[in-house]
Amino acid sequence: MSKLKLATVWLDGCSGCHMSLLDLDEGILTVAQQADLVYSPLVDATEFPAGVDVTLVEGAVSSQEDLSKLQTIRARTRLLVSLGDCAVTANVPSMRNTIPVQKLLQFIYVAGADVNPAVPTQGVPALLPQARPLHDYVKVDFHLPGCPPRPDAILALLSAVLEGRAPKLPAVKFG
Amino acid sequence: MAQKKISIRIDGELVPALEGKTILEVARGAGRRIPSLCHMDGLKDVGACRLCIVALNGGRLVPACTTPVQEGLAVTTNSPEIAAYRRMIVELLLVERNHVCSVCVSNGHCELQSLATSLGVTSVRFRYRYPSLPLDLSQERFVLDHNRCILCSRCIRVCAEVEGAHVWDMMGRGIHSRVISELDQPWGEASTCTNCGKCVQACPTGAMAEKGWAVEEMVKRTAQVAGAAVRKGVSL
Amino acid sequence: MSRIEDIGIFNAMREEGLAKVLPAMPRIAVGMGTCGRGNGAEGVYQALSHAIDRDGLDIRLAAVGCFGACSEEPLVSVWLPGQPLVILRRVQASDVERILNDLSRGRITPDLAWCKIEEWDHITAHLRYGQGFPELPLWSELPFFSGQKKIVLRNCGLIAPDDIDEYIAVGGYQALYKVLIDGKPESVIEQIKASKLRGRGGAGYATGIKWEFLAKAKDDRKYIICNADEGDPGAYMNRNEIESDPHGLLEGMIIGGYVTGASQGIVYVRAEYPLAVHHLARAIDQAREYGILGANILGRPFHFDIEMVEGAGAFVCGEETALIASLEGFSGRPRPRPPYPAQKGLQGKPTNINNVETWYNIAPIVLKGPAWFTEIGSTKSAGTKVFSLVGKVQNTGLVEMPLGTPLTKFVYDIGGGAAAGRTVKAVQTGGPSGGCIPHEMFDTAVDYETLAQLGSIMGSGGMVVMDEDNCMVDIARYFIEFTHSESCGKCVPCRVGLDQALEILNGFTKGTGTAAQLTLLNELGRMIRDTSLCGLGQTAPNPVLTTMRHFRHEFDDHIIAKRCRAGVCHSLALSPCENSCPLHMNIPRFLDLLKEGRADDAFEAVFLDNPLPASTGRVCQHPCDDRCRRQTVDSPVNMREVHRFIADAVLLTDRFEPLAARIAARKKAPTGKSVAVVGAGPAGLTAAFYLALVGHDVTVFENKAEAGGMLRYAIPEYRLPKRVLAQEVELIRRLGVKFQFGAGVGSAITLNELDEGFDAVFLAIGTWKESWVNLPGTELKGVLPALPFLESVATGTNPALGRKMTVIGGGNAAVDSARTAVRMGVDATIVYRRERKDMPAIKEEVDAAEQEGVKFLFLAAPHRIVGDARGNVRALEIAKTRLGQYDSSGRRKPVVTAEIVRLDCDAVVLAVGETVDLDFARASGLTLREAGTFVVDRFTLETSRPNFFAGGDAISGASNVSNAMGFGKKAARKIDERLMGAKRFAGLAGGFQYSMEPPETTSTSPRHRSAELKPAVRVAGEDEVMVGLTDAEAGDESCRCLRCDIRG
Amino acid sequence: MNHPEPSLRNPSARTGETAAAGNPPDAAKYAFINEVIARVDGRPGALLGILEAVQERNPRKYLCADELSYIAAKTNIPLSQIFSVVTFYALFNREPQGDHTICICRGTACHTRGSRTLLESLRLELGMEEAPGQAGADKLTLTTPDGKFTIRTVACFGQCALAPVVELDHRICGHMNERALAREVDALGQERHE
Repeated sequence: MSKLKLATVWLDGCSGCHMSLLDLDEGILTVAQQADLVYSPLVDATEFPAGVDVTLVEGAVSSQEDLSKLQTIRARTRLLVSLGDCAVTANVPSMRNTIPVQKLLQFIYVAGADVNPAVPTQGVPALLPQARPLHDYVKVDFHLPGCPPRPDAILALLSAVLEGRAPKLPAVKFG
Repeated sequence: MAQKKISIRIDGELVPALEGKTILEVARGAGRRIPSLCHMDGLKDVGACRLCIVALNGGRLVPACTTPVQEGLAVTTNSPEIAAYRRMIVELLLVERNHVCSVCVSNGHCELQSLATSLGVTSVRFRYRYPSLPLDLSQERFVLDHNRCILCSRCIRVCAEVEGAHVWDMMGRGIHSRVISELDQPWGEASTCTNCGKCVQACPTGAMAEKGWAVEEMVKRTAQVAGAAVRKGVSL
Repeated sequence: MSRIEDIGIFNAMREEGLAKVLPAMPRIAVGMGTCGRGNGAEGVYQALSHAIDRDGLDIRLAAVGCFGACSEEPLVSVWLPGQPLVILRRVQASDVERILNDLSRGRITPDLAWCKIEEWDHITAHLRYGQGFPELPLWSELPFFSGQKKIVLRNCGLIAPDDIDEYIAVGGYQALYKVLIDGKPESVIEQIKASKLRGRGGAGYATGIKWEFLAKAKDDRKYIICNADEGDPGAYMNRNEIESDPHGLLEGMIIGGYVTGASQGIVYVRAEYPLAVHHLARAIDQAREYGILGANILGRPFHFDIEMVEGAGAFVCGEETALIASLEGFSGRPRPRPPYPAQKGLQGKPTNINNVETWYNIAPIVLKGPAWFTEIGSTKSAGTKVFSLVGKVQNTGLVEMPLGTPLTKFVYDIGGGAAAGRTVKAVQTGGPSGGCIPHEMFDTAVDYETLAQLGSIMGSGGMVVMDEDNCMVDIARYFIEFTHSESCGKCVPCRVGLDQALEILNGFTKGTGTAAQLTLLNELGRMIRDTSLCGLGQTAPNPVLTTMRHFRHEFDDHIIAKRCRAGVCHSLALSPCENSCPLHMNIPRFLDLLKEGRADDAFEAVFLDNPLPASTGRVCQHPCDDRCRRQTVDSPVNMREVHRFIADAVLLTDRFEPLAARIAARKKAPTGKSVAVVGAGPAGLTAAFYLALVGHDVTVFENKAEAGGMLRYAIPEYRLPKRVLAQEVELIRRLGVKFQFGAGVGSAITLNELDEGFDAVFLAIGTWKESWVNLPGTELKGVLPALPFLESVATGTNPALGRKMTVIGGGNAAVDSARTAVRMGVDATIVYRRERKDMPAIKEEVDAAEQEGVKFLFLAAPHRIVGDARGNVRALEIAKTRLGQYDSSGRRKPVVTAEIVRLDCDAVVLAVGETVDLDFARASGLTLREAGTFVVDRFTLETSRPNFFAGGDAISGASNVSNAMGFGKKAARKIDERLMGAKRFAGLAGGFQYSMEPPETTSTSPRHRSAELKPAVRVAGEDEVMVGLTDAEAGDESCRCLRCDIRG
Repeated sequence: MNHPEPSLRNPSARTGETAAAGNPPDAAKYAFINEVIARVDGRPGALLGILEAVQERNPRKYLCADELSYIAAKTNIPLSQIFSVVTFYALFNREPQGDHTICICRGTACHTRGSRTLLESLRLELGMEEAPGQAGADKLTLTTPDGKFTIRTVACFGQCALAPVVELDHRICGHMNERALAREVDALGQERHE
C-alpha cells in the first residue's frame, strides 16, 4: 500500500522540537519506511500539499501568517499534532501576552533601537493580540508536550499514528 | 485522650487506623497513593486544591486531607470520574496563571508539574488567561513570582503556624486573590519577616525561590520544614 | 418602663399595648418599610402628621412595616373603631387631605381603598377589628393574597416595629414566657423536631436535630447565630421580616438560647440593610429595658443576651463556616467540615446557625404545637415559606405560601401572569444556587424535594419570573458572573472553574461558542458541583446545568445559528429591531437612506431584505415595535409604515420599471440548478425570489389561479389592495421565476416527479383547511368557514349572507370576515370565548372593526346553530363562559356555564383556526407532527426526505405573513448552501454606503400614524382604510431612529 | 483579642504612630480608634466593627495605611490579616470615594429589567472607560477623576419590587430608566458638596 504523507511545520517556535525530531536517530528509518516527508522546513517543498495524512506542528500561533498557515494545514491534513510546549501551551512566546502589541513594538523597535528606530511593517506579518496554542484556533488530534518533547515520545506517537492505532505515550512532562 | 483503634477499607483492603486521623494520613500510612498539593505534613489542612478527593462508600466525594476516618468507612481513592476531575483541576491551575515550565526555576522539581505528568494531562482544554502579575525581588535572599503561584496557602500557614510571624496572608477575593506580605508591601520591607525562608521551602512551585538558581536548579527542602512543623506539634 | 418580672406586669403591659394597636380613636398606619419609602411613603407620613397636628385631630398615627404587596405601595391602613381595618394603596402625599376629611365623616376614600381586614390571626393572638364596608373585598379574596398563610409575616405591616408594647399586645413573648415557666427545654426540642421544621436559609436541614446537637454539646460557652446575610440577589424576605417585626426574631432566638443552653446570641446582618439594622438595634435595647434580654429574663434564673454584627458585603458569608470566620476577624473563607459548627464553631465553641425566617417559626410552633404546623405544607416539607415574587410579573411582592404550592399559583393566580402581550417563559427559584424551571413544568410543587429533583433548590425563596424578552443563556451567564465575583477564591474548582465557565458563557453570548465548549461546560459544571469545598461552589453550577437541560434549544440557537431570539445578546444582532424581525431586515439602514433622501437606494435595500415590502407594510404584526428602544424615550419608530411608504413610492408609480430593472440586474450568474417551490403564498414567493436572485432556475406550482396565497385570497381588499400585491409578484417574476397556476401538486404533478425534475423542492403549502368545530348545526345552509368566505369575496363571487351574521373566533380571519361583511351591509357580531385582551388578532384591526360597527360578544362559546325547516341558519346559541385556571399559553381557560344566549342571524362564519391540508401531508410520506405540519430540522428546514425542504405555516401551523416569509428566506439560504456547497447569501443585500455616525439630533416628535378613512366612508366601499404616511411624515419618522446598530 | 491560632505574639509589631505619607499623626483620629477598640474588642465581629466605624468617620469614606497599622498594633492582629479583611469585603475602600455615590443594583430582578444597560449608560455619561481587567465584571467601584462621583454596584439591595433600583447617596430610587438616572445624576452634580 502506498506510503502515508507526513508533514512538519514550525510556526512561532525555536525549531528545538524539529531538532528533537532529528534526535530519533535510527528511529527515523522505521518512520521513513511508513511515510514520505512531503512538506517540512527540512525539505524544500514550497506549497503545503493537499491530502497529507499526519502533520506535526511546532510553535505557537503568534502572527497573522501563523494563523492562516495553520488554517490551511488543518484543511489539508487528516491528523494534526501539536508538537512541543509552544504549540500545546504557547509556552515562551506567550510571555509577551500581557503587553499590548503596539507598546511592545514601540519599546523594542523604537525606544530600544539605536539605528533607524521604526516599527517594521514591510514583509513582516502583523502580530496577533496574543500568542496562543494551536487548539485555540483549530481542532488538534494529538498533543505532545515537552520543551523539547522527548524523541522516544515523538517516535511512540508517530509510529502509532502511522499504523492507525491509539498512541500509548510514555510519561511526558511540560517544560 | 487515647485514640481508639479502628479499621477502614481503602480500595477494598482493610487498613488499621487511629480515630481522628484523616483519610489522607491513614492511606499514605498504608502506602496508598492519593495526590495532594495544598497539604503539607505538619501544617493545618485547609482543603483548598481538592486534588485529594476520594469517594466515600462509592458515593459522595470528600477531600481526604480534611475528612477524619470513622469505623467501617469504605474509601475509593481512584475511579474514572475522580481521575477526570483531578485532571480538570490541574488544567484549571495551569490556565489560571503563567506556568511557563520550560523557563521556570523549579522546572523538573515542581509538584504541580509532576502531578500533571502522573495524571496524564498533555494539554489544557480551557482558554489560558495570561494574567499580568507582579514579580517581587525586593528580598535580598528570596524572590516571589506571582505568575507561578497556585494560591495553595502553604507559605501563609507555615509562616503563621511554625514561624509565628504571620507575614503572609491572602488579599482580595475569587480569581483576584493574591498572596501579600503585611499591607501589600514589598517583601523586603516586611518588618515582621524573620528571613527564615520556611515559606520558600514550603512552596510547591517556582513562585517562591532562593535567588541565585537558574532554570531547573531550585530544589526545595520541603521535608525538613515539614519535619520541624510536625515536631512543633502544631497540627494536632 | 418597668421590667417584666411576673405575669401580672406582663398582662398589664399587654393591655397597654392593645390600647395602641386598637386605640379608642381612629388609627392610621403608614407602611414604612424600605420599599415603601422608596415609593414615597415618607412624604405621606410627614403630610399626615403635619395635617393631624395642624388641625389637632384625634387620630393615632403609626409607622408600621410592610404588608408585602410591593407593587401596590405606598400602603396606608386606616382603622375606625368598630369598623374593619381598610388598606389603601398607592397613596400619595397629595391624597392626605382627602383621606382625612373622608375619615372625619366616618368614610374611607373609595378610589384608594383596596381591601379590608375584619379579623386577623397573629397566631400568638387573635385580633378583631370590626365588620362593615360590604363593597370592599376581604384581603384574602384579592388574587395577590389568595391562598397565602401568614405565619412568619404574621405581624408585618400591622404593628409598629419600633414599639415593643405593640408586639406584646399581639401575643408577643407569650411563647417565651410559657417555655420559661414550663422549664422543660428537651420537650421544646422534641416539639420542634416533631413539627418537621427545616432550615429556611436554603439547605433545608432539620432544625430540631440541629438544636439537639447543640443542646447535647458540653462546653463553658455556646453560641446561637441568626444568619441575616441574605446575599441572594432577588430575595428580600429577611429584610422585611426584621424591619417589620424585629421582636419576632428576638423571641425565637431567646427560646432557642434557653433550650440549647447557649450563652450568647448573635445576629449577623447585611450592611446593605440600614433600616433593618436600626429597628433591630432599637428592639434589642427595648427588650433589655423590659427584662426580656440580659440577666434573669422575665424574672427567671436564665441569662441570655443578643448582639448584632453588621456584615461588610460578601455573599459567601451566608455560608455558616465563612460567617463564623468573619465574626472571628478573618476574611469570610469557608472552612472544611467536619468539624461541624455544632461541635466546634465560633471561637472553637459549639455554635448553631439558623436563617432569619427559621427563628420566626419557633414561637408559633411552641404556642400551637407541632401537629398544627405539620398540617400546613406537604408531607416532607411542613409549614410555610416566604417567597419574593419579582421579575416580569404584574403583582410583585412577598408571598408566604404553604410548602407544596404549585408554581402556576405563584406566577398566575398571585402574580397575575406576565405584563400585557408577553408570555411567561420560566421562573428562577433559589437565587444563584437555584435553577430555572421552564413554563411546561409550572405544575411543579414548590418544596425542598421536588425542586431538588429538577436540579434547582428552594434556597432563600427568591422567585424571579422571566418572559420571552429574557435570554436564558444570558441568565445563566448572569448567575455565573455573580457567583464568580462572590467566590472567596480558596478552592480551585470554584475560583478558577467559575472563571472558565464565565469565559465560555461570555463566548456563547458573543456568538463565538462551539458545540465542544457546550459539552466541556457541562462536564466543568458537574466537576465544580461535585468537588467544591462549600455550598457556594457546590450550587453555583445549578443555574447553568438546569438552563442547559431545560433550554438546550436556546443554547443551540446561540452556538449554531448565532441568534438570540430574546434580543438580549447584542453582539448576535445588528440591532434589537432587526433581531425581532422574522426577515431580519436591516431597518436602521433603510431609515437612514430615506433620511438622506435616497429613495431609490432605500427601495432597493428594502426589497432585497423583504420581497413583499408593501404587503407586509400593511398587514405585518410588527414585532419590531416591541423591541424598539425609542419607546424608552416616547414611543417606538413606525418602521412598518415607513417601509410601506418606501415601497409604494416605487411600486405604484412610474419608477417601477427602472427599479425592477435595477433589482433584476442584481441576479447572479445562472447556476444550472433548478428548484421547485410548491405554493405561491408569502413563504413560497420569498423563497422563489431569493433562489432566483442567486441564479437558480425556479418554478412555482400553485393550485389557485393567482399568486399570493393568504395575501391574495384571505386578506380583504381594504387592508391590502390586490394591485399592490400584483406589482410585487410582477417584480419577482422579472427575476425569471416561472409560475404554473392551477397546478395542484399531488393531483396535477406528484412529489416523485418533482424529485426527478428538480434538484431541490420547497413545500410552502400553507394552512388552508378550516379546523372544524364539532357543533350541532354546522351542516345548515348559511354556515361557512372563514377562508372560503373571504376567498369568494376576493374572487368577486359574494355569497348571500342575509341581514345579520355572527363570526365565531378571535383571530385575524374572524376580524377580516366581520369587517368584510359590514362592507356588504351585513350586521356582524364576533363571538369569542375569552376576553378582548386575549384575542390573537392584531390590536389595531380589532379597534378598526369596532369603529366600523362590528359588535363583539366576549366570554361566549358556541353552543348550537339553530336552523329552520328548510335547513337555513336562523340563530346561533352561545354559552356564556367564565375564566378558570391558566393554561399553558398563559391565558385563563374559559369554562362553559349553563347560561345560554340566542343570537338571531342568517349566517355563521367559523374562524376558529386553520390547519394543513391533511390529505396532501399524509400522502407526501413525510414525517408529520400530529397537527399535520411537517417535521423539519430546526437549522436547515429539511424534511424527512432528502432535498425536500418545508417552511411557512406548513411547519409552524397557522401563523402570520412575516413569520412565513422568514422561513421562506431561511429555506432559500439553506437550499442554496446545499446545492452550491458554499454560504453565498452574506453580501446579497449589501453594497449600500450609508451614514454610520450617531445622529446628533433625533426628531422629538412622537410616533407618526397613518391617516385612516372615516368609518362611514370605509363601510361604503372597498377602499384601503390606512391611507399611509405622507412624504413629510415618513421623512420625519425616519429621523426618530436612535441608530442602535451603531456601537462605540 | 484572642484568635484561635496559637501563634506567637508579633515579635516586633510596630506601633501605629509612624507618619503615613503626607498625613501627620492625627491625635483625634487615634483617640477615636482607641475608643472604638475599647468598645468592641474581644467581642464577635470586633474587627469588622472597628474597620466599619473608622471608615465611616473618614469624610472620604476610605481606610488609609496608617489607620490600618495603628489598628494592627492596638489589637495585636497581624498586618497581613487586616489587609486580607479590608480587601475581601466589598464595603471597605482603600481609595478616597467621590462626593456622591451612585450604586446600581445588579440583583436578578434588576438584571432582568435592564440594570446592565443602566450601568453602561451611566459609565458612558460620566466618561469612565472600561477599567482594564474588569471586562464585563459587574463587581466594580469607579471614581471619576474629578472625585465628584463614584459608581458602585451591589449584588442586591433587597428592593426587587422597585427593580431596576439605583441608590443615590443613601436615597433609594426605584423603576429607573436611562433618562430618569441621567436627571438624578445631573441634580446631584448641581448640589454643592457640603
